[in-house]
Amino acid sequence: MAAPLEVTGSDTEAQPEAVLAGVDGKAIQGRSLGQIAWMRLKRDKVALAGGVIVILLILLAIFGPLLVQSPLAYHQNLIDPTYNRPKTGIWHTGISADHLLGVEPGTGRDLLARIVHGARISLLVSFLATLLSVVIGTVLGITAGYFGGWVDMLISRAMDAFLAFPLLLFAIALVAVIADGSFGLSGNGLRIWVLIFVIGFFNWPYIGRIIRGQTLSLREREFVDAARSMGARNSYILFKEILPNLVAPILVYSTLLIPTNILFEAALSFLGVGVIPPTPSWGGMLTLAVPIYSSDPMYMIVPGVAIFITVLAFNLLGDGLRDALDPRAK
Amino acid sequence: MNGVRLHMNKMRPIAALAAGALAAAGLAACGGGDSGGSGSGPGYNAAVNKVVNASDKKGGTLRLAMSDDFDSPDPGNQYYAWDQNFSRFYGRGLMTFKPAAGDDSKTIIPDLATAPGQSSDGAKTWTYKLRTGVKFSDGTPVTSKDVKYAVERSNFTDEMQLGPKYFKTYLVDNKPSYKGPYKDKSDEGLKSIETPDDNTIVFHLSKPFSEFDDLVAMSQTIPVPKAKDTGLKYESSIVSSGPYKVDNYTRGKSMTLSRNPYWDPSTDPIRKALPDKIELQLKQNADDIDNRLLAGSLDMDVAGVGVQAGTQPKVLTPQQKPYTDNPIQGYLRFMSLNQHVKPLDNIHCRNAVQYATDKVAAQTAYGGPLAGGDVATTILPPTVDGYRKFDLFPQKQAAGGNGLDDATLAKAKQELAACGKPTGFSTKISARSDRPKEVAMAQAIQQSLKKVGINVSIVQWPAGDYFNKYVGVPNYVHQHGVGMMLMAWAADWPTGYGFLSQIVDGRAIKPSGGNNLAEEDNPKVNAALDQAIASTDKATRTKLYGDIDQMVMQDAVEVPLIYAKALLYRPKRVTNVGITAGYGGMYDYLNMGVEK
Amino acid sequence: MTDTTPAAGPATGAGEAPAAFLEVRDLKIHFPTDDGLVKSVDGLSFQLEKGRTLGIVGESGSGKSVTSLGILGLHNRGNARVSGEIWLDGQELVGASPGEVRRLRGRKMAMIFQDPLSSMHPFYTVGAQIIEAYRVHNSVSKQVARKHAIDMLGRVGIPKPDKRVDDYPHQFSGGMRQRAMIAMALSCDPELLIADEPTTALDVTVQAQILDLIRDLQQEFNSAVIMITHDLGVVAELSDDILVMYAGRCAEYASVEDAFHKPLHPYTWGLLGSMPRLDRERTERLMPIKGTPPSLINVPQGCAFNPRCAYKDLNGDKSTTVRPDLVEAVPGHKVACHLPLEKKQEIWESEIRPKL
Amino acid sequence: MLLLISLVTFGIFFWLPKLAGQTTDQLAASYVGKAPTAEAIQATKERLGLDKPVVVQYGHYLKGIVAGEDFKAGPVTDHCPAPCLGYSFRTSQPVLPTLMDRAPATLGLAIGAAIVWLIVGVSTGVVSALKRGSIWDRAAMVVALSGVSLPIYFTGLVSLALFSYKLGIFPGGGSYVGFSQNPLTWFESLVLPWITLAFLYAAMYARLTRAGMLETMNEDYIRTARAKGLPEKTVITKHALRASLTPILTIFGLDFGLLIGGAVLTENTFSIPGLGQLAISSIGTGDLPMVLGVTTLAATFIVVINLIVDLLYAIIDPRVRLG
Repeated sequence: MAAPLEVTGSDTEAQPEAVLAGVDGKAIQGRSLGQIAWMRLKRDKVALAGGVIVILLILLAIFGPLLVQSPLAYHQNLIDPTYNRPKTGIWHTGISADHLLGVEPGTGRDLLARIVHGARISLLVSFLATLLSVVIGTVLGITAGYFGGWVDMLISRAMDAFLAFPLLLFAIALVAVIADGSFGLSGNGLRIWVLIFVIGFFNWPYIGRIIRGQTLSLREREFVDAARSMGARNSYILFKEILPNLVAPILVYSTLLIPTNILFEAALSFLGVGVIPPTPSWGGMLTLAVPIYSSDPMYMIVPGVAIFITVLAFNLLGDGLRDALDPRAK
Repeated sequence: MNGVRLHMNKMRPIAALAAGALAAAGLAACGGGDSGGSGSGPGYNAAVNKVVNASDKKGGTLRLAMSDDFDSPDPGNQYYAWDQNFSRFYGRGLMTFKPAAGDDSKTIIPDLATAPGQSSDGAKTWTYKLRTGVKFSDGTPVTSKDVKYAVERSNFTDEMQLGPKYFKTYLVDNKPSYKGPYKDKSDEGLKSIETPDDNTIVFHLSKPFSEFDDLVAMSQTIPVPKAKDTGLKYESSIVSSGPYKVDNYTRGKSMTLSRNPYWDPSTDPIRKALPDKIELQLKQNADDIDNRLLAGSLDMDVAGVGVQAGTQPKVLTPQQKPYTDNPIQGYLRFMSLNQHVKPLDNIHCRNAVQYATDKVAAQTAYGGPLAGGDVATTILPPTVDGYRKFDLFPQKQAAGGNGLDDATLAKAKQELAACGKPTGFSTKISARSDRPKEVAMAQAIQQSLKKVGINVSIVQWPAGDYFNKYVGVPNYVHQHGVGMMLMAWAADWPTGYGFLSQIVDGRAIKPSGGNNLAEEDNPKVNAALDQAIASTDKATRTKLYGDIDQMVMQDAVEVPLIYAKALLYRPKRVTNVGITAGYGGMYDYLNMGVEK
Repeated sequence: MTDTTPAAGPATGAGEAPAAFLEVRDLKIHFPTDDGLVKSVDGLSFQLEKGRTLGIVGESGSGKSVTSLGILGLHNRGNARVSGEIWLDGQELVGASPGEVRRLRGRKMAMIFQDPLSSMHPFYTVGAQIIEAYRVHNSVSKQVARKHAIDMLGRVGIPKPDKRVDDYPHQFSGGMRQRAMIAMALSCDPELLIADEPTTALDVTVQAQILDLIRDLQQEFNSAVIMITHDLGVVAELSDDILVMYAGRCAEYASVEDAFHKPLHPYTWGLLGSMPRLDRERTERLMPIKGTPPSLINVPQGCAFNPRCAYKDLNGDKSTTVRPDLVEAVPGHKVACHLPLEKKQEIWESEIRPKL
Repeated sequence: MLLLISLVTFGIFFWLPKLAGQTTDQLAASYVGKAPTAEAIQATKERLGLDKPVVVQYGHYLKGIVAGEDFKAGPVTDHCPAPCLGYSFRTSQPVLPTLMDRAPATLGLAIGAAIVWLIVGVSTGVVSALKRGSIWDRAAMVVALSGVSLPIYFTGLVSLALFSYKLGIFPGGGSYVGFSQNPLTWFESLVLPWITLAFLYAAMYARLTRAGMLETMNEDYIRTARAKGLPEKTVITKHALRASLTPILTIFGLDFGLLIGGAVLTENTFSIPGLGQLAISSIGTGDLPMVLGVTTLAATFIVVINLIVDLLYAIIDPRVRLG
């Protein structure tokens, strides 16, 4: 392989200290981006911790409901009727061996069970919403970045407009406007899809912008020129040449979008337009906590901390992935 | 014609907003408190049966607050109990509730009229004489024409939608149909209201109606001068006929009242008009209202639906408890079982639901005995004329207090077997999505019915659309199989007729917006209602109301859940505080004053 | 350019102030990273007198830029480990406080960077940036500094300097921008000027102008100049001496004459071979060095160049085991290679030179 | 842009329900009051214009904005001058004055919070970037990451429980009064909301600023500035900060614009009677003109703020000005 001295402007010049060359030049050549990323990620203990929590959360969401008691069963014998709050447990939380996180005021429903079931909803909605955002964002981002011209103009304008929308208001309004029974669906069967759609649909420009930017720079790269000069069709270039190179940013920003969506879902539930009770949701639990937080603070802490840990774990993992896959994008 | 929209105070997010739709036209009654202060001086429940802190001391500013707003302060366009109570500061209807506490407060006394209505023609014609010398806040004298105009605009125009339409229902209509004073500019207006002179007004009804005095006690007879009527904008330029005039009303913010110089105490024997000024802050945070009440920087929460859940422990301390009252509010929270939704068309299936619905669980879900209310077994609440205590479907709690006992559940299962559904059935239960406590109650019922195999799924709609688009539309209910519907009801006046006529009369079933959700259409019930309202003898009426209650319960179409109660707080500084049954168990605002 | 007196080797012992204007002794700049210790500069020594120009040549990542930044104290202080000595006009810089070094920067020593567009602040006018540089070291009024800036712009050949002084960098062409950069560097009459690839980012036609300018200005100011480049042509044009760097070390040090006509290090031969020459047949024009530059974390054992060297086998296993010292093979001509001098001269004459 | 947003908003509220299968009768039934007879529904439909096709309704809405609108209040007719955003379906109040009445609360909240978060967030980010890897940096970034991971209403509730109920330092939720009413109470009532809101954004901005600073500190022109012998302080404040703050300005414009269109969650948690609360309550009661008004106003704010940001950008970055 030739090593012309004129290597100006290429990546190695920008990284003079040869960090990119890795521990030893030979071994690194055989490594894929994924392996390099994994190697870096392994060293990032904090991100790993985030990753472990994320995996645990996913397992919890999938299998947890099988292990805990019913989130709907009432235990009103635990409730003090005068104050309408749990009789027992420290600070009237109802914490006991049967109810590790205490029980809900008024109903005596088990909080652990509600948290675990809430995780399922929260993760389901945020994952699918993220998937939707990623699909829309990637398709439109690539299209805009690759074809440029008026297509780019149009899509970019649309992205700007979306970013200028008061999203939360729109989301609430949309959920509220779609009456139960619309589209032949009702109850949570409708609501969950509406939530996924609303959250996913409004967040695509975040992915779209990044993908567009990446595509713009990829489009100018040699291998694309090479493919184009060999007469490859656009679809081939898009899917075989450009898309694989976008996997890293897509992965990173999906991971970072998930916690945003978890917060979004929780906010909607908090405002009363999330999943429909009695199905438990974290945001919905906080709503119920609002009027009684001064007399029963624990009831506010439990779902709040659940949201916090989940979002934090995803953020840690996302940050770690970004650092690992794209060290310069700090 | 109405739809009692209950108070939904204790909620926030999306709900609180929707508070728009509430309230209680409850002219229900009678302070049914527990202990009641038999001694003098305040104490827990002291104001339930007695006006405490009685005083004639004038002066000062009465500082009021409210977590919501008026539906409208316009007396012709309002329905909530609290604003009917409140609007008497600046308006005088023909009759009103006696400013008192306990049973006495259900008494209807003349206000603008000199005496109760004179009925003739078998209670189909009602004549009132007006007091002389009553003036509007602009100095013009009040005449019977102003009362007639007020009734016309409130009941017959498209613009005024928020109040009840009883007058339109009972008054004889013109031919062709009267379109209201905004469209029909004729001098004559509605022919069935006659004003032979400025001090006489005569109402002609299409059928006998013995409780017409209760009807004219509503704010809709508060006179409105035609020349000053600005329709929907009148709410911000109300012309007062009471002791106070409205200086300023800003929607969502505040209303301030000061003395009406044209109010003549000699024409008004019932009002003390103590404070010099009345300030009402609107759309205040509910928790903050409580805190200010406790701190003494606020005199009254005019919503009258009790303190917030978070405040409850604070006012139940030994120091504060003597300043609280826990009256029955005249509402019944209940569940209607629709007779056309299978398998609830079978009375045994309905009976099974009656037994298996854990009312204690529902009570706890709604806030417990203090903030929720007492477990109910009848349709009429104890504060309404005609109430008779009985329980056709007695139930017992299991030892340990978590659900019904086996005997009760066994009875439910027996009824299920009789219904041909020994293993249970499935249906839907509806609740108002913006009323978290109602939703919580639906969940509690869902849980208790599950124990006998009745699986219900919860459906929710916003309160604003509940009756107009969903449960009040029989077609919708049948098509979607909504067998059980949660609602709450208070009488528009505290008698059996005021309570029952909209919810159990077969003729009250409407294509939409109805309140007879069970579609109860029992000929005997219908006949008894007609007989009662035509009877001029109060005792006869009262007995009939109790009979009707029992008949409907035998049909098992309504599951009474709780007689609503509220934990109210009365600050020390406020004088003349008593619970009025006339406005659904809240404090009577008419003669409130403040100690300096 | 015919003065071949080499300024090689420390004339005085360690720790003592040298006679030379600039003397670098056994300079080491290492960066610990997650992947290992990066030895960017690993034992570099050289001298430079005022009025003379030293060309430092090497591939990307050979440590030449780090050397220059190290002299100015601009290396990443947070994580760099620096040892050795740098003497500038009798003052030692490695051990000096950052403040002291800062005061020397811009005044006594200045630097011209490779890419004038990214090296000038996009938000400030060219004039403002020159004025700023001048006023840091000279307590003069803004007006005076501005006059000086205009004057400097004029001297580096920017037409209508009184107007252009208020323009922003992006309004300049590439060549003009580099002139402005030079004006900024020279605004305080620095005695040492380091030019890091000053012409790489420029059009070929402009390159020559800039080089002429640097040369003229050097004569005018009598500065010492270090010219860092990978372009041997630039070095040939401008330098008195040449230092060839490889893997953070000096591979060969010689006068321009010797370096071009009698180079002794196989790496230097490779560099010469990679220079395109129009006077050759197309196929012979380039003789690139095979392989890639070594990782600075794992520098090959023995001679760092051995994996790419065609002649390493001539030394038995010495090239792969023992690191060659930099020795003065010929007076004024140092080289770090195990090959015997005669062998090197022979190979150069017989194998390399004919192909160039 | 505004037209697009108003079109989309209008579509969502007036067209989507129809798409979802609601008839105009059903729509009108929401606003008919307590006596939904067929004739009352018909009258309501006509009064609110719901009987007309959505396009016509939209045209009417635009006409109101451009030329004003008349409103029949019964015996009198009210005129709402341009720009008229219509009348509430629920309270019959003109929309724009209601919005203007609510805007100061939101504005006060947003501006105060923005000041706090810019100062705290940016300075934290700068110090973190300069002391990269230090204990301070790590601690700050842990706090910042926590900040962006906490739901704002939860932070709000915790701070209320702690500082208001437990410690009694600040007034509780719902104590908001207008600035003109009592500046001191106004200030006190907003301290917690400011801190809560600023905590989230300060965390975001600390992360952004740090990243921006780190990137800028690697720029060639920073090296140049140092090579000139500038003191480090000058290098940071004059050269690095200014450059790294410009992209943050763009984001700030967007965030601030969104916020003054209604800090929904914060206003709700602290019961501040701002636009966000109005929007939520209007959505709950199906008061479409009011919802439409808030979103239109919010979008207008965003567009205006972004315009200002673009102008500022041109002032800060000469490349934009001339290119």
